[in-house]
Amino acid sequence: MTKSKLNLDTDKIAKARELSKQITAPVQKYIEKHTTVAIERTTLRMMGADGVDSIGVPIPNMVVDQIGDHICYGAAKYYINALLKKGVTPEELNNEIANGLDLTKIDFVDFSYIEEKAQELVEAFATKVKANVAYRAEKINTYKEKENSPLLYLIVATGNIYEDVKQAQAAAKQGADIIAVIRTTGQSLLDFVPFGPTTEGFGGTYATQENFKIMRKALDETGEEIGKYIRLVNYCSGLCMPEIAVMGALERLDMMLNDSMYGILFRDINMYRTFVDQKFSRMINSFAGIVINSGEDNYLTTSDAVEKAYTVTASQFINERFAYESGLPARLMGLGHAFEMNPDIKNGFLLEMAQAQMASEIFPEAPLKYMPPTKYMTGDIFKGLAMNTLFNFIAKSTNQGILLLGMLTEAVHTPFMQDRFLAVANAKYVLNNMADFSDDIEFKKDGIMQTRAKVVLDETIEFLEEINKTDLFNAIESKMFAEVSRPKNGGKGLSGVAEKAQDYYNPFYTYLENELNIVKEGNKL
Amino acid sequence: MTKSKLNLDTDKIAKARELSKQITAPVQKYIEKHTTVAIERTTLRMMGADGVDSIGVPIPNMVVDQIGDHICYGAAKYYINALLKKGVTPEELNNEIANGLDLTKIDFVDFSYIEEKAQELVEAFATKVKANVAYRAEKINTYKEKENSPLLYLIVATGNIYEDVKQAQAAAKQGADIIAVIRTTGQSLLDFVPFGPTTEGFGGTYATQENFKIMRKALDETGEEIGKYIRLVNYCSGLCMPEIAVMGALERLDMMLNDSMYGILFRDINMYRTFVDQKFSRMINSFAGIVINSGEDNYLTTSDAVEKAYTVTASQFINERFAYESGLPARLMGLGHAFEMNPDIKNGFLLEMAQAQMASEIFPEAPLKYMPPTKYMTGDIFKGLAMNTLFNFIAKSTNQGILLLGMLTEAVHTPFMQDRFLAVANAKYVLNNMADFSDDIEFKKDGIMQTRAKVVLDETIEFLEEINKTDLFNAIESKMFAEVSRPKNGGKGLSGVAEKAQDYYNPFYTYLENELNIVKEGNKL
Amino acid sequence: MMIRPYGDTLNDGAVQMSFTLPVAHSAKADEAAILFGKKLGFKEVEVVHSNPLSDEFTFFVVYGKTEISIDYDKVVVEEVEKSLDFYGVNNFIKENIKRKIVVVGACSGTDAHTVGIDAIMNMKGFDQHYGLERYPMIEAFNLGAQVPNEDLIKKAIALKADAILISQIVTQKDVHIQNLTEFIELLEAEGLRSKMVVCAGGPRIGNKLALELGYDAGFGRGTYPENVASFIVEKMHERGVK
Amino acid sequence: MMIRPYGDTLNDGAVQMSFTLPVAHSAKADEAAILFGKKLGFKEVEVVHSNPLSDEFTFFVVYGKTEISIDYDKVVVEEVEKSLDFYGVNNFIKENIKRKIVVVGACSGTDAHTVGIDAIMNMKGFDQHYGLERYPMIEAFNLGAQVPNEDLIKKAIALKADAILISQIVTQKDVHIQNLTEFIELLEAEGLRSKMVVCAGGPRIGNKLALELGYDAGFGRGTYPENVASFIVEKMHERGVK
Ligand code: B12
Ligand code: B12
Ligand SMILES: Cc1ncc(COP(=O)(O)O)c(C=O)c1O
Ligand SMILES: Cc1ncc(COP(=O)(O)O)c(C=O)c1O
Repeated sequence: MTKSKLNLDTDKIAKARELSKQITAPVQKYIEKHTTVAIERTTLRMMGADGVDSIGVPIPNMVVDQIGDHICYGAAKYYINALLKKGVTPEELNNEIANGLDLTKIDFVDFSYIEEKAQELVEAFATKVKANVAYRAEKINTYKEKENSPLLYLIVATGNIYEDVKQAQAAAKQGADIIAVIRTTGQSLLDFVPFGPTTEGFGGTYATQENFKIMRKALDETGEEIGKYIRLVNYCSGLCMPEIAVMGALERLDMMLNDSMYGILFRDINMYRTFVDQKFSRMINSFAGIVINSGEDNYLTTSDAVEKAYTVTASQFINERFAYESGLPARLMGLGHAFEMNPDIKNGFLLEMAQAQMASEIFPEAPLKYMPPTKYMTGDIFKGLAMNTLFNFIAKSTNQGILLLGMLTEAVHTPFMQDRFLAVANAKYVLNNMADFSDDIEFKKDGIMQTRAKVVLDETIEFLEEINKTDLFNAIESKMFAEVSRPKNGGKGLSGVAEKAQDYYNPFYTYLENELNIVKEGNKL
Repeated sequence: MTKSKLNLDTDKIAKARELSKQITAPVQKYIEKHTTVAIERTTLRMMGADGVDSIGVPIPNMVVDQIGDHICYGAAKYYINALLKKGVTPEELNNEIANGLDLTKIDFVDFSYIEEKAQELVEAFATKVKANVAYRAEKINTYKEKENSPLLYLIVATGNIYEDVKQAQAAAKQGADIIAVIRTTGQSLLDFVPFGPTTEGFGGTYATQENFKIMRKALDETGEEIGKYIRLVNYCSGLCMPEIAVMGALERLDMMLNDSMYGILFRDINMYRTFVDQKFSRMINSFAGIVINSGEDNYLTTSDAVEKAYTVTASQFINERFAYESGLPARLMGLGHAFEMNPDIKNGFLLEMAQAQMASEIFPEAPLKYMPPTKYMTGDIFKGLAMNTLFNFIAKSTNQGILLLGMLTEAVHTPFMQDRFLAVANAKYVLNNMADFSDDIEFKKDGIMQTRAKVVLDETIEFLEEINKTDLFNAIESKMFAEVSRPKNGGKGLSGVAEKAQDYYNPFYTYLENELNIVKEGNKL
Repeated sequence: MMIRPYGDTLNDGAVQMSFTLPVAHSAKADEAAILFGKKLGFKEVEVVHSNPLSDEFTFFVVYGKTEISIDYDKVVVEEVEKSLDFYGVNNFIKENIKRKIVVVGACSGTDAHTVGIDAIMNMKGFDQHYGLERYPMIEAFNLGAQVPNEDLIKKAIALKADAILISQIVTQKDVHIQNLTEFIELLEAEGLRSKMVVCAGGPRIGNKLALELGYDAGFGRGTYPENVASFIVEKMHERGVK
Repeated sequence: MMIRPYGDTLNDGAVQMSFTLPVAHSAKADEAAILFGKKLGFKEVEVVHSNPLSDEFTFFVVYGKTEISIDYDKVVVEEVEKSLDFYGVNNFIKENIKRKIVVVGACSGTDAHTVGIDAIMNMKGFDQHYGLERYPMIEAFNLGAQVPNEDLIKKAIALKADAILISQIVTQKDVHIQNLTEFIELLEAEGLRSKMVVCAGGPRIGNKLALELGYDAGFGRGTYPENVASFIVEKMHERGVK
């Protein structure tokens, strides 16, 4: 560990953490009392519900639709009951559902059988996921020294999974450690997950379990060829947040974009829906050893990065707290931030460095996800390249964990294959050329950088205090984040939230709570 | 002034200076006893000898040829005698010489008349040059705050003075502070200065007085338009070193590439010739307030920049000493160095920064000239741009005086207009974005950078000690610099050196020695 | 006047290019890059750099010189080159239209990039240029992002819009063209096309393209609010709208 | 197989360009850049960036898509694609020529760039590849830089050279072509052309160009000593030199 450069007041950091705890507490209470259609579909998927009917409706959606209001009891028992009553495998059951079988029309067996079968299904699920975790751990361990530090993260975004594969494999060969398959515009607002391999997306490719599988296989192959474990990323975000988490757990994804508030603020998804969904999604990610990437960078695409830097830091604290509450350890928290200041600012580099260093000192165990310049990128690709160079410089010298490589054509098009190559080449050059720079310098006491970090931390605390006063729901409504207002009962997906019945039953949720040692808000005192 | 970052041992620095003094002392003795055809031609030019005959031979060359061996008495008295005897102006005399007049065929007037006329000519020359110095000082002062820091130095190299003008004016408008007109390949080996405007050069344009005038005028115009004083650079180097100095003094050039050993090592010009010429050239530069740029960067185009870093530092000390001996103050010493390490070196950035910082701490008053990467530039213009970005970063953070901007197409062609623009834009972005970075950091005690600087300084002293032991002439012969051997009596131009007679007469040399307070080696003790 | 690119000498025709070819890196690949350059009309082509991107792709940096030139005098731009400023626009409306005009804008389809349309419409504006909401003579309604074409038209009718502004940022697979075309067709189907000034904008949208798609004008990167405001009011005046 | 550039989809024909036009920065200039791109054969051309370089010049960054393609199967490279290594070359000489061969090299004319020819000839070599001086079966003479063509020929005769290597780095205004041509003419005038293997090299020298100028081969950027050594010995063998 490098010693502190910023000389931040540790009491203040503790204070911010305490405030976040207070801020998230009422939300946790709400979360515990509710389930959503997405959570139920997720639970169904964990048991093996999969596939689509003749018009493309996914089985989990069909089941949840059948259950309707009764999801307050949990969907699990309906599906398990059917399995038992019909004496079929999940695959067989899925077929029957596709052909019109209505699960609510089946009489219930004795609950003890359901519990017993649940045990078996939970185990089957857990075994699969644990095997994935073990496999990943072994590969990463074997190939450790080939990894870049920070890990180099590259996106593919052709819209066609097969083209994505080509580009991803090329990127991996060029030196990428992480490949993110960007998701098509609009998918986050779908209240179902499309099925099968897809070749038609705009600005990205549909997240489907089959696409995950195709890409996973391709990256494993290339990984073996070059002797490296290539991490795969997708989006655990939008109206299907937990469902995608479970698909990722099963297909051995390694990272997921997964933020506690992104959907609310940037996709106008209802806040209650989002908070409830994100918890379960994070429990799954945690169990599957998947690193989450939070989305603080998004604030800066609309707000000014200098003025609103504190919103980023505040959101990191909140994301951290929500993550802890979902059993996610710090080593899986890819908290986000970004290099988004106007390049014309005098000493902008120092402000960026202070911010990045601050994140790294406040969250020393978290593999921070550092996003490249996007907003101030223009068609001047040569200037863009220079900005990316300084960005890479800061990433290395502030010890970031995950380096999302900037594209010189950011303002022009989704990346060309050559753009990606140039980005990797640039990062490799910079990271190696100034490898130990950070260790070789100290920041001047009360200099520009120390002062800046102090100011931002103070502003963060002030902001968290305000939020705490009004409560998080009201804060979001009153435009305190990202300069947008999201009414509590507005946005998409609220109708998919249901209060849990007293005898709500979800063996997977319970299993994960135990596995992850999650103490319920209700049991805390 | 920023305080020391490297914590260098000041005794060692003093030691290196003392060694350089010892090293240059025997050379000074040699210099004092000799003159050269170039010095005599220079003296003639100072009196007004100019123009060419019908086949293009310059008047100063004709006169020196006529005088032959008698240049040991100095050419001045022949020219002055002719002026007096013929009662003509220099212009008229030049015409007569062009038409065949032989100065050695004219009887001498009484020497006191010559001395009196000399006084008048010296005064005329001095008045002109002083006016130039005053004009420059006033303009720089007026337009001070528009200057970049470091000053941005751009080259033009079309081979055609009129194209050069276009490109230079565009570069100035884009933000250049300094324009260097690169000289055509081969000119340094000509033992005469071409005449008139020229449009045919390879990789550069001929240095002629007319070309100087044309470019000076163009830059003055653009300067007035944009409210800035644009500095003009040329090459005071090669077999006509002092002649070009005087042309520059008359045409108000502001900087001159001028190194005490460059011609010897890189152009195979005889060492005695070079040492004698460089002294007079520097006296003129000093008098004209012209900043010299030494050529240490050239070592690194053939030697390895990591291994042979000490040769750069040693040469800086030697150049400094020679410059002092020519009456040149530190503020006019643009000592050279370069960013030429292999970009693949781990921590190469730190080594480069240590080297640049070291130069800046050892020569705090000198406006150091920092050269960009050239050797490791390739056709990969995108990588080249990244290297230039880090180079600009170091230039700013180590307080360099003169920043020679790197071209992304360095390995491809002499700069296109757009290449130059991209270079300025990059420098402006970097310099502004991390303006006060240097002030905001400290170097770790005994870290990589401090250690590196210490090692290089130690190696420098060791190297200077070796040179001192064998003497500079032998050191050059035995390949100690730039990995080339230059025999004492080898190379071009030795025949142009002559031992001064007892009554050698050069009123301009004497005038400058007095003006510049130069203590002769002979008078020192 | 015939013009061609300038590297370091007038008319040297020098151009820098970079591209990827779907072939393995080899001397043959370099040669292919040169031939491709020649086929584009370059006389001299140099591959100054090439390197593999994978076993099947190679990246090239190429410099070429061409004799191809264009006649600059014949270049026509249908661009609103001059523009009234904030005050000019308001005065123009007062004098010529004599009532407040209504402008409705959105980032339509699935496009969620609001920053561009906000720059044009919001109070605050962009780069020290006030947005349309601040114009006393304009009633501006910014519907935000991801607005379906049908909703946009409905809203425009309801608000009695004089002008509609559509922003399109995502252009991959020409999604913007599909979307912009659909909008115009819907508008025509409603018989409203001639009643409203309709402008498109976005970094990849040019005036030419917009005209081709049936819009009154298109606005690209670096547009300021007054540019489009000025176009709208002059167009309305030209059409005799009161 | 017809191929064209690949941006992010096979055959999209995407190319990045940058260039300067000798006109003032304006919307008209942007349009001129687009027209120029179209004239080069691009279907879609976007000026993604433009800015003034002075009152008379404008710089453009352009992306274009073209349908122009080339037939990769028909691409011919006259390149020494395979090459013996250090040991291979020495063995080849021992077995086939059975005596040491003499190679003379220089950077000729006014060109002072020695690093390239040194990389090929000096003991130390380049990038961990030994230079010709280190080859037991080669006697290598590096005459250094700025060697006039006449001197080089004289020296080659005196040393009984089997091969001559010429390096040319400065290419501005085609000075290398003048110089290389002059050399071959002098060599032919001396009646020596067919007696020696003559190679040219330098970063802007390709095999094609060298062949055109009458050389046996040309070697560009990234050449290693064994590449040219290998070529020389095989050529000598082919010519039946003993
Ligand atoms: C900020 C941003 C985002 C933010 C948007 C936040 C928000 N609330 O707007 C977020 C993070 C949400 C986002 C998401 C995505 N983005 Co985005 N994003 C950008 C980014 C970085 C900046 C855009 C911007 O704000 N520009 C600043 C404004 C002021 O400029 P402007 O939009 O050009 O507007 C000016 C003019 O064009 C004009 N104008 C614009 N509209 C109009 C309309 C009218 C009528 C008029 C007169 C003028 C006008 O006036 C404005 C002022 O001059 C660009 C990259 C870049 N640097 O350009 C990518 C970029 C636009 N995004 C891109 C993509 C692909 C996406 C995603 C689809 C990625 C994904 N799969 O998840 C998503 C999906 C969003 C969706 N559904 O549309 C691509 C588009 C590629 C393409 N050409 O198709 C880009 C180019 C990045 C890239 N290289 O991949 N993005
Ligand atoms: C180092 C250098 C210098 C040094 C040379 C020192 C020395 N002793 O060699 C110095 C500082 C003296 C110098 C001076 C000049 N230089 Co210079 N220089 C360079 C530089 C930075 C590197 C060249 C180099 O060493 N490359 C490394 C070697 C290993 O590569 P290489 O030469 O390509 O050789 C390889 C292959 O090409 C091949 N090869 C080369 N020759 C041969 C021969 C044979 C037979 C074979 C088989 C292979 C072969 O094998 C080698 C190994 O792979 C280049 C820019 C660059 N990065 O390329 C400019 C560059 C070559 N110089 C340039 C210019 C213009 C000049 C000057 C004319 C400038 C001036 N007006 O003062 C002067 C004049 C020199 C002269 N009279 O020729 C231009 C040339 C532009 C052009 N294409 O015409 C360049 C490209 C810089 C630029 N962008 O302006 N230069
Ligand atoms: C945390 C997070 N989730 C999701 C996304 C993408 O969301 P969507 O799929 O809604 O476009 C982003 C945007 O980059 C993000 O940062
Ligand atoms: C000090 C110095 N003088 C002169 C030159 C150029 O010399 P020449 O004109 O001999 O090519 C250089 C090279 O860049 C130099 O550094």
